[in-house]
Amino acid sequence: MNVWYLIYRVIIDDIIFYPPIYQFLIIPGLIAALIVALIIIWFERKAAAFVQMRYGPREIAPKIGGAIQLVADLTRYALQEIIIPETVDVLPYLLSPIIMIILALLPLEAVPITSIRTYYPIPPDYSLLIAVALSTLSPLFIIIMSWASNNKFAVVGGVRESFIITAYELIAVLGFLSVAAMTQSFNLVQIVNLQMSGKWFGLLNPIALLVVFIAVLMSTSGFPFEIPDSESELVAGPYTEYTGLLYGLNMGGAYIKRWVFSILITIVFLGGWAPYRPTPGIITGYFIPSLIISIKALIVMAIMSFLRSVYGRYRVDQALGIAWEILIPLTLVAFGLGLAEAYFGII
Amino acid sequence: MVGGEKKLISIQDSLKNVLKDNIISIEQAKGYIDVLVPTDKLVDSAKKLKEFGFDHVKSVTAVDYIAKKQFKITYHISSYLNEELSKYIIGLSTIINRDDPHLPSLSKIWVSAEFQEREVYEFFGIIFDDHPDLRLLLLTPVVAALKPLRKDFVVKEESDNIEVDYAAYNATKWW
Amino acid sequence: MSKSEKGNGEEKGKVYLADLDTVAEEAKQMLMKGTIGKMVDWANAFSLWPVHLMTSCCGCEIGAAWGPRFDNERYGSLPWVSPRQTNLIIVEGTVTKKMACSVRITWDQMPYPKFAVAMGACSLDGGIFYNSYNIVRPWQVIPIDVYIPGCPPRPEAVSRAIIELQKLLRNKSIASKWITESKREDMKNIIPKEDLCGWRGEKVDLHTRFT
Amino acid sequence: MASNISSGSVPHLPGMEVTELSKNTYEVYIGPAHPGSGHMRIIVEVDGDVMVRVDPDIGFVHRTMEKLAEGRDWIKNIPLFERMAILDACNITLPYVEAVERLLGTEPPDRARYLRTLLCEINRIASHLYGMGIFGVFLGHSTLYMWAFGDREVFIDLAEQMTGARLTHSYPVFGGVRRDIPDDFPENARKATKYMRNRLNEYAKIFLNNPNIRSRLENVGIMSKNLATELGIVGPNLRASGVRYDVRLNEPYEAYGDVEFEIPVFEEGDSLARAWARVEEIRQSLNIIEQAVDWLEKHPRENFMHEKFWKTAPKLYKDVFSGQIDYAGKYRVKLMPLFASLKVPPGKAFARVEAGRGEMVYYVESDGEDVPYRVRVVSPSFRNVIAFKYLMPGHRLMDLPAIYGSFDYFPPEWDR
Repeated sequence: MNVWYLIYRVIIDDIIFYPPIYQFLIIPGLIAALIVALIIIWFERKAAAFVQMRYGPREIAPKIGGAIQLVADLTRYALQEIIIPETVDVLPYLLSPIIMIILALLPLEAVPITSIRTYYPIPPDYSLLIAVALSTLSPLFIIIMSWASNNKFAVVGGVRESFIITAYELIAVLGFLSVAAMTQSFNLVQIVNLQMSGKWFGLLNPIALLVVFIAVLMSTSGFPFEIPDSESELVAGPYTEYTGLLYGLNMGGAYIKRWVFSILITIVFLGGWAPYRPTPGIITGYFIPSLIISIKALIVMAIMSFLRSVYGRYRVDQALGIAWEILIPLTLVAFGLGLAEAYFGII
Repeated sequence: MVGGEKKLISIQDSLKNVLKDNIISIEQAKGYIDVLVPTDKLVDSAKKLKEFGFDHVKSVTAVDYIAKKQFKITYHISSYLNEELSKYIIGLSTIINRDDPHLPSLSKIWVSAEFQEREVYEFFGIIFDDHPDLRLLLLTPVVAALKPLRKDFVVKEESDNIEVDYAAYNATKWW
Repeated sequence: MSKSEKGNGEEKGKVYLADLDTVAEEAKQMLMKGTIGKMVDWANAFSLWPVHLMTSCCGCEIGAAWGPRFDNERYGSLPWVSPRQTNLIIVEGTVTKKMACSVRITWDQMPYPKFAVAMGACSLDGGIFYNSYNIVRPWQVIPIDVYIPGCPPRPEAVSRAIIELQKLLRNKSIASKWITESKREDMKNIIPKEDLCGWRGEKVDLHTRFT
Repeated sequence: MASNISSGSVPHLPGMEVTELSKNTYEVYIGPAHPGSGHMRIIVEVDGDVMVRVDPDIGFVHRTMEKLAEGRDWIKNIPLFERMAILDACNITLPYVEAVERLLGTEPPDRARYLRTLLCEINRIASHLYGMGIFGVFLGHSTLYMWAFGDREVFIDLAEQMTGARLTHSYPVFGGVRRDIPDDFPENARKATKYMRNRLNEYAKIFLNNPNIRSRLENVGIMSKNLATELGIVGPNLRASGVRYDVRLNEPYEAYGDVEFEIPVFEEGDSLARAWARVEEIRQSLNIIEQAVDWLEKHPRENFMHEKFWKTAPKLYKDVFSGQIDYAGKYRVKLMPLFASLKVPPGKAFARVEAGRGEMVYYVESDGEDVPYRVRVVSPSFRNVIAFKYLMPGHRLMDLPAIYGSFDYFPPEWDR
């Protein structure tokens, strides 16, 4: 036993692979989210370009098809001048993007990403409920942001955001809970274990998956629900007054929110680490399942991004109508379907 | 073409029937029929023409005859709904004094004249009485004060040798 | 401590630990000298986002330049909606006296480092409207980096301007220079904003810069 | 600043006067540097999410063409007026040319009439595609924008082969056109029309029949037949409201009396009908292009200029048309020398054509000099702008782009 080995073990086991840190900062947390944002934004632009008979970003690195385009954009944002207009409410204006990005990542602390007991960040008994509850916090700071900006476009965007979060929260929560009704458990580990046989809940209860998918699109203002920052009448919505790094944080926040929801969808509906059975050990028990979940979630996000090139955006009252009049009944149907499947023992 | 000429004459006759003694002169210009009426009978003539079927204004044109010290305002009107009338364009014109240009507005009769009257107002300084919303449309107040389309406002003449005086540009404040 | 007494009577009685302005300035200077300066130049070169500011008819060719056939997004350039998040103005042709104020305000709303491209003969010297009573030259309104001649310039010329601006950024590192200096030298040739926006009849003070 | 200006009778300016708002409303300034406006400003008073007062504030691109025209030679005004809407250049300058021709008393020869018709229709398609692309991006549909702008390049290429310029063709001149088409043009034109017909079906699939877009456009901005007439709306917007009026039909100019086409008329009058009207018009324009190209192919090359001007043509022109030099379409185009010293007989003329966005109107007055005495231009966009004031109130703020885009705005055109 030499000292270096001990230090190495401490760093690996107790710092990097210490579950709260690992899940918050590495995979599927901040670093993975950044890499995912890099891939997804590149994919979004490239896929749109493919549909639109163009090349998309290319000249920055022609050999890899301009894949590092976001690095340039982020570097520019990070080192641009930060303008703080005289009319804004400075403290909330500065703090809310930072708080938003932290809160957006917070649900990952509640999500177990392996079935090995030593790698749970928190006891997983009610993890689904806690994750969903935590995910509803960050939109509040978008509203604060828009109010602090003291700009008409931002305020209107914030009002729209608040309309939409009230609509989608109910749908997302009920949609996720329909799975809890099926399994009679809020335990995400148990939910994944039940899907090990290949009967993913996305296949058993496709209505719930669809409803949650649409709710996530609404909450993260993806097309066709890009309403709070709808550019053709509200310049950039709640983010209108933000410059440089703060705007980068905002954009990052939106993507992280979508990323967190994608991970939840993956675990609840798409079998989590399903084909793979984790065995004890850091690599096989923690690293590989987290990687599998990330890749599945990446595919979910790619589908969400691709919708940009097919749809325009709905009007705010239409989106709310879709939410309250169509999706909520549909969620109840999904809930009923889940109960029925549980009753007849299909699971 | 001969048939067209005949029709034009017949439309002139029917115009004379409609407007009766409002008409000072009626003349076949190239592409439209110019009907000159006195200013105080402009509104009356417009009402009669609207009843006759001319339902929109194509253009409100003011021409500055600086030598005669008068403006001529022409409302080019035509019809959308009446297919027969839509082949003709009538220029309902009136002549006003250049020094104190006042004119009754026709935008209550033809809503389509509203913006065009605003435009004539800012370019010529002609005031349309009873206009619902007589404000500037295209220009800034400073430029509009010059009344740019009047003939006594002269822009720099065109020449083949364009002289650019950058120092002068920097020195002058444009407004 | 050193510069705490700036002379204004209002600031007496306040205690300064250090002059944040000078400290920030020094930190900037230090940062910009090494690799970070190069990174800024590189990032700006491949991320020239023009703001949506249509001033005149050259906008048609701008549309075509970012359209499928000429696709300027290849150079990492993406038309963006709001001035606060962009770093490039493309002045598309004539700037009228009414528009000049808006151009200037948009320029002021953008964060440094920022660049301007003037497109079309009208933006050089008035073009076909050189004797018009309602136009200004764009170089009187904002400082221009690259001019594109033509009436209207072809979309290829717009791409060329983007490439020229990239070359300026990479070879002369103008982006990092402007971050350290926080202002441009050639602003002195510009008509003051009070004159540009005077016709609006209001007190225009949109000086929102924090530094 | 404002105090020392002798503003005289100029009291106030849109957007700058202080207006008292009722308690629950607020004003939003959309433009001029706003992604949803282009080169104009729309001042909107909003109550909650509903617009209650809309005030278009235009003139940000006013380049004083009417005044400049009074100081320029007759022929030099053609490129000047073209700058109103460079994407629709032939249609925009054609009525000026026609009005001056009426004053001169020169009728263009048949070949010139067909050539003008051909370029007008090519321009109309390009202009409609431009409008549809902008409309798409207003609704957040970037794919339509890209597709429309990509397909527009096809027709811009055709126009370039024909005239030598992408946008600013200056093609119709007094008494004829500037030059003839190259030999391989008919083939390319047929290829383009075939391609475009297929593409239009795909547009319908991805945009007009897309449920998402339909729900945005249906029953939005309904303009009844009477309202459209009252406001004097022009072009496809008028025909989408059920009014059967098209200058090509009511007062056929150039070759439109000889070619067969239909005027698509829609009864609904909403934004979707206005979008469909453009698509159907593109179809009709493709038909006209094919007919015109057939005619041009069948008839031998003859002079494309009125005799009066043709007499003064450079030798190169005459050599080409007598068959001594191969027509390559590459030689430098020279104008007839007579244009330089042209003086137009005194008189007043009025001309209208159907441009891409609607009826284009010129009033030309000459006093026998080498410059016009007065040229009055009323462009289609200028007559459409009034619709925003009367049509938008009552709709939601998010309907603003849906209505605004459906009118196919082009501010440089209405500001002149």
